[in-house]
Amino acid sequence: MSELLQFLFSGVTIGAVYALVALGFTIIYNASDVVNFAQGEFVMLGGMITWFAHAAGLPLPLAALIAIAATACLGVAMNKLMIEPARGAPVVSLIIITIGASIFIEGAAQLVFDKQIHSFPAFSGDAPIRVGGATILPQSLWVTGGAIAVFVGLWLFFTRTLLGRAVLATSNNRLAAQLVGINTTFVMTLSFALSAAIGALAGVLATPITLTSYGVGIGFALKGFAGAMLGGMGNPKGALVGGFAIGMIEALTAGYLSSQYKDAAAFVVILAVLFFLPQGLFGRTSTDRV
Amino acid sequence: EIRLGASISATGPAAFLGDPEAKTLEMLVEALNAAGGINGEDVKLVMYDDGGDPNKARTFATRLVEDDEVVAIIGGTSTGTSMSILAIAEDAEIPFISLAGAIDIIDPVKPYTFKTPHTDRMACQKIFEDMKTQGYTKIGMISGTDGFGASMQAQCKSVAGDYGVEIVADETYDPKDADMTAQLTKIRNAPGVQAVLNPGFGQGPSIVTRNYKQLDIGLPFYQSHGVASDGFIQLAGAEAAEGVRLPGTALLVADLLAEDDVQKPVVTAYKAAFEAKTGTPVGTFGGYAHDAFLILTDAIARAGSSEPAAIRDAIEATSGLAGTTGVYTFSSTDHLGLDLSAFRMLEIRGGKWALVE
Amino acid sequence: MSDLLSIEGLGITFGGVRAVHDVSFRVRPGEIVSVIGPNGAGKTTLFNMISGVYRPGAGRVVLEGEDVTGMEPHLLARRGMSRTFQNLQIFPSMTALENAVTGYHLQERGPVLADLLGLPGARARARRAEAGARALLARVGLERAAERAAGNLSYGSLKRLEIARALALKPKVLLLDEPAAGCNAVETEEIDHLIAEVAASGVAILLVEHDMKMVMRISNHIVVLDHGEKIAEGDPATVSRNPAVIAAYLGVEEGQDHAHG
Amino acid sequence: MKMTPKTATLLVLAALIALTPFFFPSGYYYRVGALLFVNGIAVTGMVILTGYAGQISLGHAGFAGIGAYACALAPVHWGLHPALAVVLGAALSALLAFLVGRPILRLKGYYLGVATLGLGILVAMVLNNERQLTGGPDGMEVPELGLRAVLKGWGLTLSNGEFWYFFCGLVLLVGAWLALNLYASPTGRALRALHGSEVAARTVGIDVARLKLQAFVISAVYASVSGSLLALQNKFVTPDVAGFMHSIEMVTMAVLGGVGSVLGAIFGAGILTLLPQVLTVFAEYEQMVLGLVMVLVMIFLREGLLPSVLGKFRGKDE
Amino acid sequence: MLTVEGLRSRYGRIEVLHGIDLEVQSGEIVTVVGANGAGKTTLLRCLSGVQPVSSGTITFRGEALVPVPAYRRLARGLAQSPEGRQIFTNLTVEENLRLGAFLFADDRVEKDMDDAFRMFPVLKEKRNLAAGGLSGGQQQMLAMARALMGRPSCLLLDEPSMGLAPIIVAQIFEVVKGIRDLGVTTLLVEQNAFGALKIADRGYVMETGHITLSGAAEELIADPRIREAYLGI
Ligand SMILES: Nc1ncnc2c1ncn2[C@@H]1O[C@H](COP(=O)(O)OP(=O)(O)OP(=O)(O)O)[C@@H](O)[C@H]1O
Ligand SMILES: Nc1ncnc2c1ncn2[C@@H]1O[C@H](COP(=O)(O)OP(=O)(O)OP(=O)(O)O)[C@@H](O)[C@H]1O
Ligand SMILES: [Mg+2]
Ligand SMILES: [Mg+2]
Repeated sequence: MSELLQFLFSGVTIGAVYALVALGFTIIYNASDVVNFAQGEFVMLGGMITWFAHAAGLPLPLAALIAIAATACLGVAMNKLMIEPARGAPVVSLIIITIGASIFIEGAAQLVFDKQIHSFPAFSGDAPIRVGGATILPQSLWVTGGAIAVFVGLWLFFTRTLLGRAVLATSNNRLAAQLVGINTTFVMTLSFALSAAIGALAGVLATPITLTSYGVGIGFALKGFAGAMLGGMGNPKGALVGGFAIGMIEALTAGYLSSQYKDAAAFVVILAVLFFLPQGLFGRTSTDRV
Repeated sequence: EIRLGASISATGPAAFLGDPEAKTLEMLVEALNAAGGINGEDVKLVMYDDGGDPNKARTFATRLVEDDEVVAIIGGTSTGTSMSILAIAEDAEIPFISLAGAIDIIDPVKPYTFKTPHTDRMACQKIFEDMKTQGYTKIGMISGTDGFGASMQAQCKSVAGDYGVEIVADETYDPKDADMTAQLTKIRNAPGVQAVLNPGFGQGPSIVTRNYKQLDIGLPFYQSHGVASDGFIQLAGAEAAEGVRLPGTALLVADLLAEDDVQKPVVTAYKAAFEAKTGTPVGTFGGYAHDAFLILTDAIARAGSSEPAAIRDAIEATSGLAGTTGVYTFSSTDHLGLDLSAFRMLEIRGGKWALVE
Repeated sequence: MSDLLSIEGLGITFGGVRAVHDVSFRVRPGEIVSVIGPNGAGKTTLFNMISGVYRPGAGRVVLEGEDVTGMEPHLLARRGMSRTFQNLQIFPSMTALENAVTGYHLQERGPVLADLLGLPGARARARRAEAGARALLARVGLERAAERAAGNLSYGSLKRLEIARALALKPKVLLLDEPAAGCNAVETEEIDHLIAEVAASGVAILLVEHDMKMVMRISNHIVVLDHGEKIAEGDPATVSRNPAVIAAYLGVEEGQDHAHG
Repeated sequence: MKMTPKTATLLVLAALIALTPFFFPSGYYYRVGALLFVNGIAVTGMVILTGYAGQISLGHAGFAGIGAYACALAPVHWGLHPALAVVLGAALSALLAFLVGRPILRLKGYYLGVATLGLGILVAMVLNNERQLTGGPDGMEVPELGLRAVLKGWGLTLSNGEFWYFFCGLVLLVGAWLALNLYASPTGRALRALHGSEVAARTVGIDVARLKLQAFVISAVYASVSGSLLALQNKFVTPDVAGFMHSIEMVTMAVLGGVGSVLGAIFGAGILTLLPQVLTVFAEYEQMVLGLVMVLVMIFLREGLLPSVLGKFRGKDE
Repeated sequence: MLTVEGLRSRYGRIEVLHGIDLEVQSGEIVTVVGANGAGKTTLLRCLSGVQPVSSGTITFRGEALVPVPAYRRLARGLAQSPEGRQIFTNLTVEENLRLGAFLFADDRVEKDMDDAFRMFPVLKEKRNLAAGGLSGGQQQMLAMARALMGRPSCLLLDEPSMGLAPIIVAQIFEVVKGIRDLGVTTLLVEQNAFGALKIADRGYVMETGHITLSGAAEELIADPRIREAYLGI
């Protein structure tokens, strides 16, 4: 029993990280139908900048704030310099651009920072919390809390605000969005800023658990992408559920079946779910008629 | 001018190993030339970054041989890249000193291939030796699925029997994983387990060590030489790392070495130079590059020639050369040149390395 | 003459809403049957069910005596069914000519291996299809646009391109969903002639169109839908005088206009 | 007679393959050339799948992995001749593609992407984890193809580098020829049609599911052959060949060069093969420059390098 | 109110508008008729700013419009119901309408929406359904209603009657007449030239990127060239 509980805690810890990364994908995707493969780099920057600022003597909260703000700026710059000039390009081209951006940011990070692995202290210490014979670290709760908070924020944004609707409108039909007076350029800028900030926040919260280095971006991007797709890309609920689901599957497979093939289990589940729900768990089915 | 080549994984998944290796080589070449080179000839180092990709490594090796016309090659941060370079070097009959662990690189012995690190097998032997002394016979093992971890896992499993050690739980993790409590819980629940071994490198072992503490497993905990650097203690946290044992090299305990230790001067000099130049602490892996360069330049100096064949012969004749990793003595049947004595069993106490003996 | 296509009690619902309910009628070779009705009456949905794009919730589609209900569109195409779309479905990155050539797919297709190896047979098939497509483009007045990317053509041109592509299948049954939308009165008349010609060659035509002049001119038979149900049926003159049709669809003034026109 | 694009493409390719060696100062250039051709083969398969049929795959390296390991395993474990192992690898890849293709190809866009990604990762994971068979992450050795010796017997003596250069070049030419045949053929046209509108394609009688599957299988064979050739020429193989990064590399090469055309995609393969070799002069800036080149090409030449440049050159509207 | 002078526009290298001159007075209904591919849609796209103008000027209420980005033009009073409807298929009908009034956050939005629902009751029935599920004609109604939600002073309509039942076509034309009485100007592109000219004040005839004829609507209806080429009478 305590064994199962421990596996579940492990799943929560992993899943919360994935969910937080997956949530970062939603805004840019919702604004432009593009999966930004540089999202993982935002997570990396969140961790690395915080570490550097902290190592330079700044208090951790301030360092984290700086990291989030700086990454958001970088997101905006990426949009202005790379995405906007490519307006109207086919989606595959945009994907290649985001991959190129990811390689670029990674390359820059290893110069600006270094190639070592880093971490900073957990926010509320390392004393494990004991529940029913199993333990979980307080930082896991921070990440979980962060994921849920971001989810609630995004959910309110997309369902309750006109601006959120404008973001959806922009990806659905850019031309029409302009015709109803939506500044699509601004929407894109905003989306990149928000996505980057969420990514950096993920990095800040997760680093005490996962550690960070210039190259962790791709791994995060991949798992976050898988989580987001399992849940249904673009839907915050999907990102949250998808991320946690993958974490759980990995932990339970590692615990009960084979730790070698736990990633395989995650992908087998994704394939199985997509077989029955081609749009993921909560993805919107396209309603275009012929 | 003597042209030496190197293909190192300065980027990619093994960058934190390749990076200090590359920096070490650059530093040593600079120092050597400043001191007048080898027998008055300057050394030129042509170094490529293979990003850890064996395919790229092969191309760069070809380039070094065919285009840059080097007389010897250092490199192959990982086993995969080393195997690629090895094939080219053997074909071209150019001496090659690998920086990777796998025993396959020099076993069977190939005429032109040498290596500086201990083999994975030796690391396992060293660990089990210690376990045997402590009386542990049933252990759990958790290793990474990367090249290093997988190779250690296989070697340790194959030598465990020699030391009367039984592996009762055998788990793995992906190098990018964020939490290994599930695997560790399984190990803890394995009946009769007395100690746990985690061979791996990169961030994985740090996370495993923290999870180990989190679960309060309490059993003796062994790591491998893959994490033999100060960085590991920092990342895992001194508290979680307390009591961890691992086979390391003299480099980590430079100041604890006896005054008459033959390695003391080399180790202290390298440590001082490297830390002054890069501002980061030395680690075992940079030491491998240091030793490779040392062996090579020593051989060229002794050969008095920069003909590849002459260099090869001189390397094979190396005897009692003290490096940071150990004291090298090569022969026509031994292209590793180290024995178990080069490993020192270390333990982390109060956030610092301590010699176990 | 026997029925080519018979629709029997066809129905479907979307999220509880009955888009089409219990619609039946039949079409004979060479006949032009028009389906009219207010917006949202279920005309396009009916077409989608007949052509296999949607699987009907109820009823049967019988083609030449064979029950083809819910059959995949490409299998229906093999049995002689062809259609155009209300919402353009073209291949935008291909030229207009290539768009039309795809209509010959069933006639020109062969083993993949032959195509990969570029066997002479494969090339000859492709050439024949191309010649046919060129002739069809000329027939719909697009010969000058043949080499242009279809994505760059104007709306009206694309409507005609779809007709050409549908004709390339040499269908037995042709479903046209608002073929004259986006065309002016003169252009519409050209399409009229084309449809009449095709029907004269023995093809059964099912037509959805809001241009009443056109419908009245060329239909042999009219089926009127409203809220998914058939509310009237008959020859043009009868239908246009039907008060229910006038109220639901034509509007008083228009209805009279056409009845006398 | 006017030259068709197909003949033109093949002539250009053949001329490049035949003439470039005259400018080669060393065997290293043969090596890079051979790599370029190997990548070119994989990318030609992507042209059929992505360029013609509009289906993306983020897992094609999985098939390259099967092709590569077939050459490593079959001769060692079952005593098969390496040349037959290439065929076996291709057949296995085709079989796997055929089996998983139908369910996977029902998915669209990114969902297809994640499914293929999963497929590729599963293959890589098996190669990585089944250590007894595959040597695990450290890889395993691959036997000599032996064709060079045969040629020698016929009086044609080639160095190792030369042999692989011309051999891979030849295979690439054949691969390109097949793909170009396909383009204008009925099947090719049908593939491009379903790219534009699946519903319309179905209603003109195209069996969309089957056609997608055919494209998937064909492209899997291309990837597999490319993996085999890589393994045979390296005489060593690691699971990296099946890895995610290799999949991404294939897609990137194709899109960068212009996924709609065979020559374009091969051009892209050329760029991404040569770039790292050229960029070594930038040392630590290499990665940044690489990323930047990708971004800039896609911004300024969004149809891909070759088609955009040719388009500008001809001054013709598409 | 709206003056177009020497307007040229191109797709890639192909110019499709070769110098269009056109004028719309305040409170007028002006219609443009022309064959398929004449460039009518392109002209409207230029006016709403989603199509680049290569030369020429557009003046709207005394202000040069060309430098104004598309999304600002609605705030200036210019709304369009575009060709191909261009509704937000993934959003609900109601969300489409609200986005039509994206620029406004006052009580009038609700009132305007009620008006729209009164005009097209079927939209009210479907208000919470995804707009992509609507029938072609219903989508056309939604496009028109959404344009009206933007409170335009000048309405650009690209074939608003396309795909609509006769009874609704008549209603659309009534609406255009009705809003003229409220002071809204309309530029109407129609293939139903007869219907359009009947409600218009003036009309232009466009052929392959040129204006070839213009005049009062009743004159154009009577013009034999028009009758033969566009009205089919
Ligand atoms: N996929 C779908 N999802 C939801 N509702 C649908 C779908 N398809 C059709 N409907 C509904 O079914 C009804 C009939 O639509 P259909 O398109 O068949 O009408 P129509 O007669 O063709 O109208 P129009 O003349 O405007 O084209 C509409 O109310 C529409 O909203
Ligand atoms: N995206 C595009 N790219 C290139 N050319 C285009 C594009 N859109 C339209 N054209 C061309 O521009 C010309 C004018 O087209 P436009 O759509 O403005 O015509 P239209 O008068 O609205 O015709 P219709 O009545 O058929 O809608 C046509 O020759 C058309 O082929
Ligand atoms: Mg319809
Ligand atoms: Mg138009």
